[in-house]
Amino acid sequence: MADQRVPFATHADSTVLGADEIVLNMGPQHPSTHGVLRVKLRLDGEKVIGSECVIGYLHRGVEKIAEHRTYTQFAPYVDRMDYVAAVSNGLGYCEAVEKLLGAEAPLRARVIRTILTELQRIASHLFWLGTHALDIGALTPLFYCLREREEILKIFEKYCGARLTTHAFRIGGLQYEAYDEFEKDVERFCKPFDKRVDEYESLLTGNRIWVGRTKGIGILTAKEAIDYAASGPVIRASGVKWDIRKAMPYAAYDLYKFEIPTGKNGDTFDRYIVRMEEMRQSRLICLQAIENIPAGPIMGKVGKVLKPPPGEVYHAIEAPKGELGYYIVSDGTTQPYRVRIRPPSLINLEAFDKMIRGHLVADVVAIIGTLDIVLGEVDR
Amino acid sequence: MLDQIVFYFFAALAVISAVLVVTRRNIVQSAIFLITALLATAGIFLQLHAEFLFIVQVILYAGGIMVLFVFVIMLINLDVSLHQVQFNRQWWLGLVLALALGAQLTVAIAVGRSGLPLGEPAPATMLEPSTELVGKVLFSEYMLPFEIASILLLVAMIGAVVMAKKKV
Amino acid sequence: MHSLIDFLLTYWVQLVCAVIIVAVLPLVAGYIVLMERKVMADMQARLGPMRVGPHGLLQPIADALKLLIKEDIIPDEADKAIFWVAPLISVTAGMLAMSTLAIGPWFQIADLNIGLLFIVGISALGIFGIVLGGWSSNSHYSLLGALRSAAQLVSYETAAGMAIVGALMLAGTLSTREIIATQNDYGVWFVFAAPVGFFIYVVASIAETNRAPFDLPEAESELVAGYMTEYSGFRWALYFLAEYTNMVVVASIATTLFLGGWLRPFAGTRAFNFLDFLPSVLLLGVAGYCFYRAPKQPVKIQKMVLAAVGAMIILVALILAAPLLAPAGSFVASMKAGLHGAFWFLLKVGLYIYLFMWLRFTFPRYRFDQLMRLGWQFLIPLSIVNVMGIGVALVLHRHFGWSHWTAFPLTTILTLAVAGLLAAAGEKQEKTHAIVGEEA
Amino acid sequence: MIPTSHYLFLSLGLFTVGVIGVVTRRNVIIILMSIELMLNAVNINLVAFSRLVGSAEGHVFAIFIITDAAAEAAVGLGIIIAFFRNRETLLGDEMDLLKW
Amino acid sequence: MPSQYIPILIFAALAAAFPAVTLVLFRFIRPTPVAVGAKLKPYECGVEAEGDTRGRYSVRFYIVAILFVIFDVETTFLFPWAVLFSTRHEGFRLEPVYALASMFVFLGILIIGYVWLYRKGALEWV
Repeated sequence: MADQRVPFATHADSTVLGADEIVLNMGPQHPSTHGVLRVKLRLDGEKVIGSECVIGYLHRGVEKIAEHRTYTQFAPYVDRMDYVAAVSNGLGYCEAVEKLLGAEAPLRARVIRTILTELQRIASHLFWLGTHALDIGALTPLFYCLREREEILKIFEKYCGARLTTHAFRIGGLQYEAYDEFEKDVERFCKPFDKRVDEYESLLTGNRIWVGRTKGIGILTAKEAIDYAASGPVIRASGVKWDIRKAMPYAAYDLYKFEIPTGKNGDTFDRYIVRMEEMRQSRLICLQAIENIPAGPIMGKVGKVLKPPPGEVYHAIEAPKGELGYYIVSDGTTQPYRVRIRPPSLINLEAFDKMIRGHLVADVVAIIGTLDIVLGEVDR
Repeated sequence: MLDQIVFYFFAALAVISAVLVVTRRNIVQSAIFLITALLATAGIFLQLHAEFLFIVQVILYAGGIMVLFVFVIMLINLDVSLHQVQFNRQWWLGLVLALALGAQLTVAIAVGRSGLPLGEPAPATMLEPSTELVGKVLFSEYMLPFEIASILLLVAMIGAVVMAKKKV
Repeated sequence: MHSLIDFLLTYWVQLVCAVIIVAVLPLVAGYIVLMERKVMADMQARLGPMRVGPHGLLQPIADALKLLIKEDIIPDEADKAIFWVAPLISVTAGMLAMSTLAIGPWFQIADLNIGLLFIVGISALGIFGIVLGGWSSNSHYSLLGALRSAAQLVSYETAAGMAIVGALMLAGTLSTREIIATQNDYGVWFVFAAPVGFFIYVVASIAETNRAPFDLPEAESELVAGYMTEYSGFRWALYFLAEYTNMVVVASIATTLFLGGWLRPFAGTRAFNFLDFLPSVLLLGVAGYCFYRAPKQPVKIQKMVLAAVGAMIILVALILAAPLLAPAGSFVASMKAGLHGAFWFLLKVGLYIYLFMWLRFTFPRYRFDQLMRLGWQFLIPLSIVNVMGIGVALVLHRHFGWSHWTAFPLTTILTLAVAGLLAAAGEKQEKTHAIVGEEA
Repeated sequence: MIPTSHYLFLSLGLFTVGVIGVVTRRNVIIILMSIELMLNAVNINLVAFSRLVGSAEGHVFAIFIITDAAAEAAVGLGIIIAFFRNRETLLGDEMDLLKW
Repeated sequence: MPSQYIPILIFAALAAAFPAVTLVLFRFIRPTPVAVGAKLKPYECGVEAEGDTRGRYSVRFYIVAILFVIFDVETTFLFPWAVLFSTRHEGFRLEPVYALASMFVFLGILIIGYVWLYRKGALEWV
């Protein structure tokens, strides 16, 4: 293609060499945008002077689909949003509908839900750690992380037959009773797991390159984090002690003791440390929970056909990525009138532009990684 | 025999590349041919038993200075200059004068060849071992120029950085 | 005709070496890739390639065939001629650099007066292949990769050159052969006399070969594939070949200059002569493992291949052992220097490359500004100080009669102190630069 | 054996090509490259004479010339960059001001 | 031509010919390129590239190249010096103190330049 431009015309406004901006498309098909996120970067040399996220490449209209399904039928769809944390998605939806129905799952079901959700949190964080390290160039942690995650997926598989999109919970409780060796399996995974976390930390935390790549990168102050309505590890790393598990306990979290790890600087390193600590805390919750799983039914009193009274409900849980909220409006029929999902990845991604300004191209991937976004959830 | 082949090969390569350097429209291609010309010259140095100079030519000229050229070319938008007139208005005058200069020098060499003491070269062993010999000359007789060269480099470095960094 | 025969008679050894290098190098590169994948798999609790041949032993050949017959794509907007030539430049420069390597006392194409400089200088020309390839592809990622690569190569070349100067001051020659001979005379490898220089060279050589943690030009998570983004099929394979050739080259330079080249450990000490048997024992061990694994292979042909590999290794072991067992003075015994030299040289090169791999799978990747800072603000000043330190040590030793044991450790400690100062200064600067924050 | 005069003719040829490049081309970078060619031609002469008399002094001079060429290229290209970012052009005949 | 270089010349020819010849020969085995359209476009993560690729990039790269050239020249001067410092050829070895002093002056000037660059911030990438 011959260049038809008039000489100098494009550069008439720039007087300093190197002041030209380059527009670089990172994604949708890029190895480290964690899916089909497209980031349009405006670069000066390698420095980012502006960015624009283009999303929607994975849009499937999940919220619209909900309006044409019954409450029960829609439940498996939510698994496809955050596909690396399907159990948490299901929990949020089931609890939201239960709230709408005015029903509550029995204690035994809630404890098992808690265990599975915490295991899912560990699995999600492990996957995040592996890919984040890979983005920053450390190849090896990914495989160790996947090795551990595999154990969790095996537990899921034994419990409900599926590994990734589990659809583990039912509205009103659980479909499946915990299998015979459930406690033993969870214990076998959790007991040595803190050693494993130490192992990852020994690979990364003290490493000069890792620290150099993450400290001071993508800083989000506490005020900014609140202004952007960030949630989950992102806001906690900025020093805000905000965890829905403590603030508005759901499932059986009020029964267990655990800490909310927080960071100070709100940079990539702090988010990393916070997530590592969260894995340890999740392990503790699991260990506490399996010690005493109360006996009793696993299904609450909900009818065969779910027909919630007209009204609306918002219910949020602390998903691995942050606050996952379901806002459901019922018009009294068997199908929801409107389902609105608050995906933590999307809201956290809002802060992306703020975080990468002034950093280099290499930091962009670090920051995408540290936000821990899943495009299935961002685009829905 | 082999000497001749090598010399004429490199000489032809150098001259052809040199001509291409000044005639190509695309600066990147010019730069590539300049690299070829410089490497061919390095070959001629080798043929003249100047081993150390050969490798200095490769490292400094082909591997150092030309990298600088290629960088600058890549830093500057090329497409603009591709569509411009490549030769200046008085190019014919320049060409004639340059050729006249060339002819003059040719005549000078051709005529003066008999007068100059251009006899048989000294034995090649006098130029061995190359590195040690060059070093010896450099660090004994030409010590002062050597130190001054370092000042020249210092000045060049400062000058170039000031030029390039200058904010307008 | 007559002159041709004369010519061949004079140069047959060198010509055979040349042909062997050109023919075998792609294969060697392929097997280094296999080794890398196996090492990576081992470190990551996996198995690596297992399907093609026993333990994936034939994988490189399959890969090579696949790459050779892949569709050849040249992008529309590329500068076709330059796109075509660029990978060839890289490969040729890398290969040509091998011509003065002394792989054992026998195996060398030419022993030059400027030997080491020849390797350094010629391999530095490979940069043009990268820059031109990235430029001609006409893609943002390629060009950014090429510029990064060029900037990185040139930055670390200076540090590597200075580190080499340090070792050369001890050797007093540029000829690869004589450098090794000097280490033999001193009875100590230069890595012990100039450890700081060796450290600088290791770091710089990793950076020069674009290996992790300095693999920014092809950082797959940022620039997709850097300067190679638009290359596919065989052209891509040529870049890969160039990269692995360069790895072998820098490993060979390090081996020659710092690790005693083809010398056995404790080459001068009689008490350690039993180490002469080490090559054979080592190889017999490997062969034993092959035979142990052979019956466990799932397919019959794999069993046979693995057994054949074991037999070949035994053969090599026997060849290496023969000169030791033959009566002194016989022809067979005289082959010891050549055969064992080559073995030790290749072993050291292999270990050096293993070090590269080890680092690659352990460390995250530097960011570009950190990389440049490390090069310009730490390695280059340190390498200058290193040269000065070795000079001082030599003068103390030669002129003031200090012993080796005091002069060299003293200057090494001083150099390390300077390194500490530089690192502290860098740390301080990094802190001030750490927070880039909002840009106006 | 190649007579020394052949080297002189080769050098002459390269030098003339360099001069032609300097006086006819408009692009400043090509002009600088032509200057490199001229310097190179000089080096060939020096080395040829060095070979003739069997002394390394010519080599040393050639090394100094290369050093000089490096300094010249660095400063010259620095000037070109400074010029380019002010005038957005690479044409030598538009370099018509002493100060900008 | 020093005689050691003759095999190197031949090797150079082989090394240059090998990849080129392989590339050309396998053209007969390879499937004929049928790539059209998007396959021949430069990679930009699956979308159309915006702006001019052959645009201009940061002047930093140029400063690095300048510094490299200068330092490269200095290193090249150091090589013969290093060799002469302890060469075994008779009559070439420099008197150690003289050699060291001369090189310290040379390196000292270099270090002055380096310190100036450091102060000026020319060594900083960002």
